[in-house]
Amino acid sequence: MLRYVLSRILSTIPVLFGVTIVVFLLIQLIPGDPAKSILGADATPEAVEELRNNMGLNEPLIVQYGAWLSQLLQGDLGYSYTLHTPIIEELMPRFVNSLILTVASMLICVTLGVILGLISALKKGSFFDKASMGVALIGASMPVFWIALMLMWLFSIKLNIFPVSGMYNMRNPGGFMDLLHHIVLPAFATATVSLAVIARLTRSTVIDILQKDYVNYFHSFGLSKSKINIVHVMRNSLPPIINISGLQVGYIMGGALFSEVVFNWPGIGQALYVAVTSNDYPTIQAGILLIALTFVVVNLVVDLLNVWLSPRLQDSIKAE
Amino acid sequence: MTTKWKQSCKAFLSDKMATTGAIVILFSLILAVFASWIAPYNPNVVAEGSTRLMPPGTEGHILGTDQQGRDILSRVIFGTQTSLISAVIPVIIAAIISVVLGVIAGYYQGFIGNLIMRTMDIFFAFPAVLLAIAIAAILGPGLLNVIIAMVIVRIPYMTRVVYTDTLQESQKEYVEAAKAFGIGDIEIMFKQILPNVLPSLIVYSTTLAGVTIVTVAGLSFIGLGVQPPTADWGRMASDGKKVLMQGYAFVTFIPGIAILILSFSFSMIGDGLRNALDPYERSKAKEKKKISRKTSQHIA
Amino acid sequence: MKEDTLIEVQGLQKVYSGKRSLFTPSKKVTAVKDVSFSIRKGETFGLIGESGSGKTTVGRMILRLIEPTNGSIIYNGQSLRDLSNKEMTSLRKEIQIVFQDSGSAFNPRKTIGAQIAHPLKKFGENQDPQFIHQQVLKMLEVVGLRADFFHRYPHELSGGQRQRAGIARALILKPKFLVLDEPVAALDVSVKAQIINLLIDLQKEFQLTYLFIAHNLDLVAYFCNRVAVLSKGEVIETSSTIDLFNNPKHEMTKKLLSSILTLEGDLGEVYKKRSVI
Amino acid sequence: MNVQSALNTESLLKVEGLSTKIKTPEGVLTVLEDVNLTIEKGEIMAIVGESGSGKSMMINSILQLLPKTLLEAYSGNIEVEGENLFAIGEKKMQEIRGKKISLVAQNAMTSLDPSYRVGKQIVEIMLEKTGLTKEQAKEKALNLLEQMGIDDPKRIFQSYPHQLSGGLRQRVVIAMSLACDPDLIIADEPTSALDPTVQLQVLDLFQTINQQFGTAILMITHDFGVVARIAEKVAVMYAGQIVEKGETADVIFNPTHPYTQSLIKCIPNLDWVFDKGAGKKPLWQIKGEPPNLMNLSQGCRFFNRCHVAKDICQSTNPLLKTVKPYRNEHSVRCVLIGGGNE
Repeated sequence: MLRYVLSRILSTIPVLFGVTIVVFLLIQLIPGDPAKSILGADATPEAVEELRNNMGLNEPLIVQYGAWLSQLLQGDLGYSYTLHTPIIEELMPRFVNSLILTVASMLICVTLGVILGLISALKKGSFFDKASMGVALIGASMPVFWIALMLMWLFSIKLNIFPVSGMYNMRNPGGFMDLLHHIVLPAFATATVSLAVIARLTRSTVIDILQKDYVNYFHSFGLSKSKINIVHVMRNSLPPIINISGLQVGYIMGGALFSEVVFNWPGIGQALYVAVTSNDYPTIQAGILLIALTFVVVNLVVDLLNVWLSPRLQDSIKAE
Repeated sequence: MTTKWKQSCKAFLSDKMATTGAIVILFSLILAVFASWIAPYNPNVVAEGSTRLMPPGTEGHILGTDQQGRDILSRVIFGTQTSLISAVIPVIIAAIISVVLGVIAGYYQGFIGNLIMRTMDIFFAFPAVLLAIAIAAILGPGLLNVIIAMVIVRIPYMTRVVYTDTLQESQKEYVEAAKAFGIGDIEIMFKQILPNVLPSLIVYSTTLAGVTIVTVAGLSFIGLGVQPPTADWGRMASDGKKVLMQGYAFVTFIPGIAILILSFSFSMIGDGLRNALDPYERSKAKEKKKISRKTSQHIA
Repeated sequence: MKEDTLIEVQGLQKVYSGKRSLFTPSKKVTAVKDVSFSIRKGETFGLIGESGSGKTTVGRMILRLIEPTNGSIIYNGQSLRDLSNKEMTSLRKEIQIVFQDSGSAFNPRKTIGAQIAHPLKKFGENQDPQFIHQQVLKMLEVVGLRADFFHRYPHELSGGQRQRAGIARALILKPKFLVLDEPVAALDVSVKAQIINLLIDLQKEFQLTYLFIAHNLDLVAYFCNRVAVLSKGEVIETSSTIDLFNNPKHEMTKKLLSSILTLEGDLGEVYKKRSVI
Repeated sequence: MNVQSALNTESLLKVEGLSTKIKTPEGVLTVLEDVNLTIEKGEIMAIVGESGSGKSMMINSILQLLPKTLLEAYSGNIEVEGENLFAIGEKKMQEIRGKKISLVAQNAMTSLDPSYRVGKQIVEIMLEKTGLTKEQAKEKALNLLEQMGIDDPKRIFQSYPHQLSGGLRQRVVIAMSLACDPDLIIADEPTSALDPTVQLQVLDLFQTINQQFGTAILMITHDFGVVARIAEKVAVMYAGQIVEKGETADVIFNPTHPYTQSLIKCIPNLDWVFDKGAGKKPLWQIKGEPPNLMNLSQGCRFFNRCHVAKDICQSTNPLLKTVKPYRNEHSVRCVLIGGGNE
């Protein structure tokens, strides 16, 4: 088993490698001369040439990549064009803040989504089922930034229940409760779409399992329905639900960008937004890379969890 | 084919939600094409006699005016153009590319299949919205660049759908029967297998079109995509943010609802199509679940 | 090679290489270890074995739907494995296969008629659409299907009808040799008999040679002239049906024989009684 | 018939005039019509039929497992030891399931939960249905597995379903069906997915269970070979009706209904391999296919495929009638037999 975990970890290396290539190539997409576009239209040719040399743009692509990668491996994400500070220093604290938001959103969408989907599946065809699936479909059709703005308008401006922005109270930064107070709206805004997706897929998974031969077979023994639902249906629905939830982490990390911007949450998404509006390409590059790396790790964990939950998968691994 | 097609049509039309969705899309298509005739005002210019932030229900401006005093209804009508274009075009282009990649990967498997699918895996490591933002940001603002970004971002998802279906179809005996007659690979792939793969791709594409509207709105929010003053729902909603603080929610609310309705309609059509395809398709969907451990329904 | 031999299989082997991981070398799975037999013109040759014995793989290898790892297949004096793809394609008219009906033997999106006509359109000499249509209708009649089945879709047919259509498709190019891969295993008893009778009639009418793949012996005993028993990828016994039943040599064959259930008890007992007499 | 059941006047299972209607998208479908059968304690009975004959619906009706969304209505009576199942209510019915009547699933692979060890699944049933403690249940499960002819019950107990071979899985499912000492087990084609050699072993196991535990068995199959091997009584079903029933030997060697006759003649005759003079006889075949239950016409349901059909068969609905002069009860649903309906 340990051997499998190790080999599974090692197997992410090609993916990680590919990720760095994609991220590196992103910069090559910049139309025209990046040095020129950084310095602006009225830069002297000498200045442009100097910057090109500094940026290593005159080297062959593969050399540029090698240099970039070796810097990367040393934890050097480069310098921000606009802030002129090492990007890693700017992004790391923000990364933690984003993780807090992501975890909070995941908690919301997984618990509510699974509960909603489960009840809908068990009461398939009922009013509750139709209503909640209708709402879920609507929930999945809204842009995150718009949900964030509407939540903000309703709960912060109109009802004044939750703060408009930030992570802590500016004047009187409190502890955990203060954070909780600030995180509710951005977390819900980020979670809505994933909640809808998880609810829908949980429902279809559970309906699927409910029709399995073994569920019917246990019913034929006159065992109690609720017990069968818990012991057999829920247990076997778990792996697909974990899969779906794992994939939603990616969506949440993407959506977090929008609620971070709307609610002024000092996370990595907000930094990305600033970078996009100011053409700060190295920061965009670094931000995307950081998030992709996190997502790769999440997928790895989800895969390992699945193996842990499935006796059959474990055996097929042992057999290999 | 005709009887089958009729049956599916009948099933689709008996689904009220799906039919409503189709009508909404048709309606918005008409709005988009005839926007200049239908819209009461020029969307980009402040009409004579209007003031800024007139509330919905004001005479002459049923949906009110925005922070600059432009008629919101006219802007919403013109906004259908960019929304439909940015929803449908990238999905169609991505679908065409994905069909080729997915069918080849699923049919040949082996080295070619691995190469294609492992490359796709790399793209799965990026949250789709973020990758789209990065690509669009680096290419620069503009509708064309958003479309390019969306095509790149959608290909891995659609390819995986085509791939799993093709993989499964190519193990079926009718494919072996064709091989036993010595029928060529190209013909088997695109004449025998493709018709069986296409329905689920069409369903998926329809749903993805709805998702793409939402994603593109997000790009507009960041300032990528269509540039002002062209009317664009995402941009309208995000520009309303400034006056939202002052309590004028409708400037943001109305275009958001437009996005919601259009995106929701695509999802409804997608759901309707899925159910309209015969039971054979549904049982196929079940099998597919067994094959691909990761559901491809991940939307982003 | 004897003169009346149509097909001869020598030392056929199929090894699948398993998945390789970083720490373990790839594991090889041998599906077919060593299979040799020869089939005479006009006979029905049975290939029987339990699940996992490799019988289906052998059938597929003869048609080169699966490429063998080792061994030779000689058809009418030609080594199939040495043929170019083009030569093989022209030979495919003579060698065809009927699948176990699982509902997937036909493309669900095309009519039965179109699918039977497909090989004719592709490889037939006469490309006149009218002629092709007539040929398909004739073939439908031969297998006992009404002409209106031409325009039906596979899912509109019952299992037995689909199997008839499958036979029609296999016969449309007038082959000489048919691989029958458990053609009746999925069918009901009453329909099973119809299909076997049809196959017997067709064999006489078109001078066909059959390789009949099955997992149980009762139909084989009725249908085949000679039988090879396959176990774990190897042929353990080959003989005429009569000899096999009266004088089984291998333990596995004996076991398979006694597993046939007849109305008078299992065949093992019936057989014992007979041998006492 | 054994002595015990002769003393007890009440039959273990008595099905009288049972009709089952289900809802389908195309309308209401009568999947079972006027089914009568009786199983005495300790008896082995077989139901023979092709796909679509209503065999599986028999099980669902007896155990009342049809979901409400599918079931239109039952009519007739099902009695278990004199108690009418349609009158006792769901709570008592739950008592009967598993404890009085249990099921041996057709496909053992899909009928065991892949996420739990098989031992745990057997114990789970015992814990809920009987008063056994966990230890007692475990011991009993191990015993059962051993009695199923499993050499290494401890290892099997600890295995997951996918780790077992088809034959072993089927034995586990049979052990499961015996978990609460039922009086009757219904086996739904328990051997059709198995290799022939394993099939024989499993059939023998059923016989052993019947002899050792006195459990009655209702065996559902499509294979007369299986019937001949283990059943004392047999009922032949066609298109939702019982067309012939009686003692196995009577039905097999003196089949009376044309359908039964045909089914038996369809089994390939192997005389030619043993008796060189015999020669191959052509295989008997039944023309056509079973009728669509959705649009049945009047008269005998086998009419279109029957080799002895007469005009009267098309117009008259045959009833199940006792035929003489058999020594045991033997009844047939055919107008042409036993004087007809005239």
